Amino acid sequence: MAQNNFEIITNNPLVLGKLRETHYVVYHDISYEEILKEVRDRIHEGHRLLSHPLSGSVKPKETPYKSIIITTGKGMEPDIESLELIENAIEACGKFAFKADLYGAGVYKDFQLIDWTLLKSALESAEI
Amino acid sequence: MKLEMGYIHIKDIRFSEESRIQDGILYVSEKAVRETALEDEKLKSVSFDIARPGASVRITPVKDVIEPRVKVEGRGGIFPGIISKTDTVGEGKTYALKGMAVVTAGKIVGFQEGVIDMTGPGAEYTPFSKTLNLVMVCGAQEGIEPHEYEKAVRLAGFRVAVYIGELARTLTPDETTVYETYGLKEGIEKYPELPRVAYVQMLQSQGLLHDTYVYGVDAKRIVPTILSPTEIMDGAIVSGNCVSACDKNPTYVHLNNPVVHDLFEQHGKTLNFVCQIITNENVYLADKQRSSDWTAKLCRMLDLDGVIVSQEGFGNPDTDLIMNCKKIEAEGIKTVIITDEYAGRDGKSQSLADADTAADAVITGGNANQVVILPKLDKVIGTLDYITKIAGASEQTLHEDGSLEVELQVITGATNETGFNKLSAR
Amino acid sequence: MHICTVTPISMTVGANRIVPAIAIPHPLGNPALKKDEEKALRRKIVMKALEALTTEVDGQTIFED
Amino acid sequence: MAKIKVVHYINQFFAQIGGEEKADYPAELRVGETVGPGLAFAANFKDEAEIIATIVCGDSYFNENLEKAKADILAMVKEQKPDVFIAGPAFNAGRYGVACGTIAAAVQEELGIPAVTGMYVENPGADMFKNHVYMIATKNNAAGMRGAVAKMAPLALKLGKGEPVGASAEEGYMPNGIRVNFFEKKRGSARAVDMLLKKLAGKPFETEYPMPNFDRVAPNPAVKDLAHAKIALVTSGGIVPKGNPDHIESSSASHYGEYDITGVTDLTEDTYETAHGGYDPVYANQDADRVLPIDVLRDMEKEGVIGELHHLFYTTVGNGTAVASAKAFAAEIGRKLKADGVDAVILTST
Repeated sequence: MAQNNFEIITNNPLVLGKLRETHYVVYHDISYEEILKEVRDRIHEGHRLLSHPLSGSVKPKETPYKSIIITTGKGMEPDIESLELIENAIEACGKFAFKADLYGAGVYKDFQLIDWTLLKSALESAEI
Repeated sequence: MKLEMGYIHIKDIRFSEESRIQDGILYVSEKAVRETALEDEKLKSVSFDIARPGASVRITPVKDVIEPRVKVEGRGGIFPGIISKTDTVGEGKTYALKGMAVVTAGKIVGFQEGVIDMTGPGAEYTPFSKTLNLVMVCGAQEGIEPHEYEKAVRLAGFRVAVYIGELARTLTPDETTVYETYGLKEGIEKYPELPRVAYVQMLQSQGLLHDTYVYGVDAKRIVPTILSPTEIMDGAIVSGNCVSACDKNPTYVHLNNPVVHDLFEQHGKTLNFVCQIITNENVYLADKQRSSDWTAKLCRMLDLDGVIVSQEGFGNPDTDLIMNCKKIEAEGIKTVIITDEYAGRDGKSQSLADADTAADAVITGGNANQVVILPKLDKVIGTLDYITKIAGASEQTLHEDGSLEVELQVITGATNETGFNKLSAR
Repeated sequence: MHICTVTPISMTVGANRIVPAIAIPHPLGNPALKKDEEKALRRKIVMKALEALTTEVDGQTIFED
Repeated sequence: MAKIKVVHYINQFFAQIGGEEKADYPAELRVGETVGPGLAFAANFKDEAEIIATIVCGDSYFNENLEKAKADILAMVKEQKPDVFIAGPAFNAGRYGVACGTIAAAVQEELGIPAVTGMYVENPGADMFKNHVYMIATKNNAAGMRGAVAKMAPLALKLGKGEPVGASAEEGYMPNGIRVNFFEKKRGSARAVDMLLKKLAGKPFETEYPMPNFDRVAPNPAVKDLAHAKIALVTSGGIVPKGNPDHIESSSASHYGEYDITGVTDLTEDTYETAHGGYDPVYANQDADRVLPIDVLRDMEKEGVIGELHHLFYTTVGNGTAVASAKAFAAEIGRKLKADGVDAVILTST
């Protein structure tokens, strides 16, 4: 898939820094859960999910960062599978205690790095 | 393929001038294992310690757990494509040191989890409280990147395990078991009446601290394929992941995969164990689609009657699990899936992030959100510095009396999704 | 009963009597038509809905034309 | 250690007062008495607990005088200050099961006294109350008394002592939606092999995690007499009176609107609009009948095709609204529609 066919919704500054020159990156300085909700709203507009919203094993609310790939193009109607995935992901957030603000500065860099490697693994598939 | 496994029971581990195994006691030369570990320039330091079952010892943050083995007959060597050269394994004769493990620990990222308690309530949940553990805490050179560090620790653990396994090469095993699977036609002729069953193993494959390797190949890059179930006993699959410690498969679990062993238990009696199918758990949705399509296709082409599917990790693998289950069931093949649950601390939330009515036969490894209080133990191997940062731990984690309030999530292997433990939930 | 453009969504959410609509922004209308034609079209869909309500179903059913 | 104090609830039949003809027997407190199945409980408790009082109530009396019976019995239980309350077991007796579930749940919720009951899984009281109170699954008739008591008594002791309760599979209560960990006898992989062998042989097996139910509801019967039916309109298309007086959000709605359309025969550009932000609002703003077909339903009302168009309609915005909120709206709207005697609802979505 060509790079102009998808966009990345993220709150991870590392992703913005790495990809802003080469990819369509939509960066918001919002929470993990708000990123999921932002993506949900885009799905309601007709965009489709290309990467899984619960990528990685670091739990929601533990890591503050999340990057998700969606299609740039919009369908006429919302994609049901995307809708189910994102709704389930948002629901899953409710199961975890919020502790994304407990860490020292160095740890945030690690969280950014992990989110970036998860995204990178999806990009490698997206760009074939 | 036929593999004879020889088991050598280890009763104790002691440091000594010279490494050897004598009368069931493993003597380890600290100098020799240190040199083996530090062959990699990226590692600056390593310290060794011994943790025995029942001792007041906590090991954290755990990266991997490895059982030492040695290949004494047949092609290839332990950990092919990684430590030994690439060659198909799973045939001939292999010895394993039972009752012990090499445990790697060390901080790679600042929120790392993985706790093994050798005594107390935590010990009931981790399978590695029952093994004699040779623990190696690895420190990295200044300035190296986390992914280089991860790889260095991963490989150092394998080298040390192989070094120790070699000590058993000339011993006589205490116990021997033969595992044998057959070619398609051969199997049908041998067991015409028995249902044809395979094991579908899903491998975590998503990025740093989330990877698994098959003969040295990053599992993200595989399409679903077939293994002889004996291959894993020689280390065909190894772990590169430790985030979400409770439901990740350390290398020890791959070597001793319980589904493989329990299917072999019934092989030729109530079922015909045809093969192991491995697939991955990628982030990209089209990959999930392709991998589950292929898995179902392989099951169909092998004319299977039943499969057991195991999962690894939290969240998005629920989607892979349900896709696999749905598609395999749609081929008319009876499917049982093994998972674990995140039902919230109160047990009231939806356990999985995906669901389908086709998944009507589920084995669960328990609710990973369950809270457990770990009392203060006398000795910590590794560091507690990160315990308040690890998954499931919260700011109230460290009580004044030194006890820790954590969710099962942080305990290595607690809710394993290959069915390694007895823990369950209803 | 549910009048809905994207009937698969209606199936997913579990409606039992489903009548397909025209389009997302105007489920019961078509701005391209003349006013009376459009109302006739709307009446047809509502009639279909009423027909669905008076029909026994034993599971999720889409009432197509 | 002091004995655990138990109050036991049974019906007129198990109190040996009589059958159906005595089902109108009002609630009665018998202090210091152990009656009927209470004897089996007492035997099972040994020295650990004693039944300090038995409450007897006729099944018809309970169900026909629900509020009074509940209040009277709660007062009796409160006065006795037991450590635990036991109701039944009711087996497959429907009204008895509902009474046991109702009163056990009420004792627990209103008095804060732990309670346990027991009945057959198909007893209507089971579905109604199994998520509110620990409910032991029993056989469908009193031949299962011994088995029922063998599970209810130890659970009552645990509850009375405030000890942790194990998983449903261990204790024998019906799954109540709360997942509880416990250790099985075999490891997971061996259980998986056992389950697969059963599934392959077509034998019954029990999944350890039943898939959540997908919110399917059985279809309601068809409307018999459309010409006399009251029809209501509900929409997720966000149609609101011009100016959106209740400020329904254009996405992720936090509430819904209820509007009176008495006398309204047509929605026009000047009177109604959409609050929805998820689709192009031009067409709905021009003519909201395109989403909420009030004009044609008024015509049909006049022609006698339908009996009546309900004078209220309900509206919210589906766009990005959380499923949980939508469910809550639906429950409330459904209650109101039912109370207003609406026979059928047409729900329109964009």
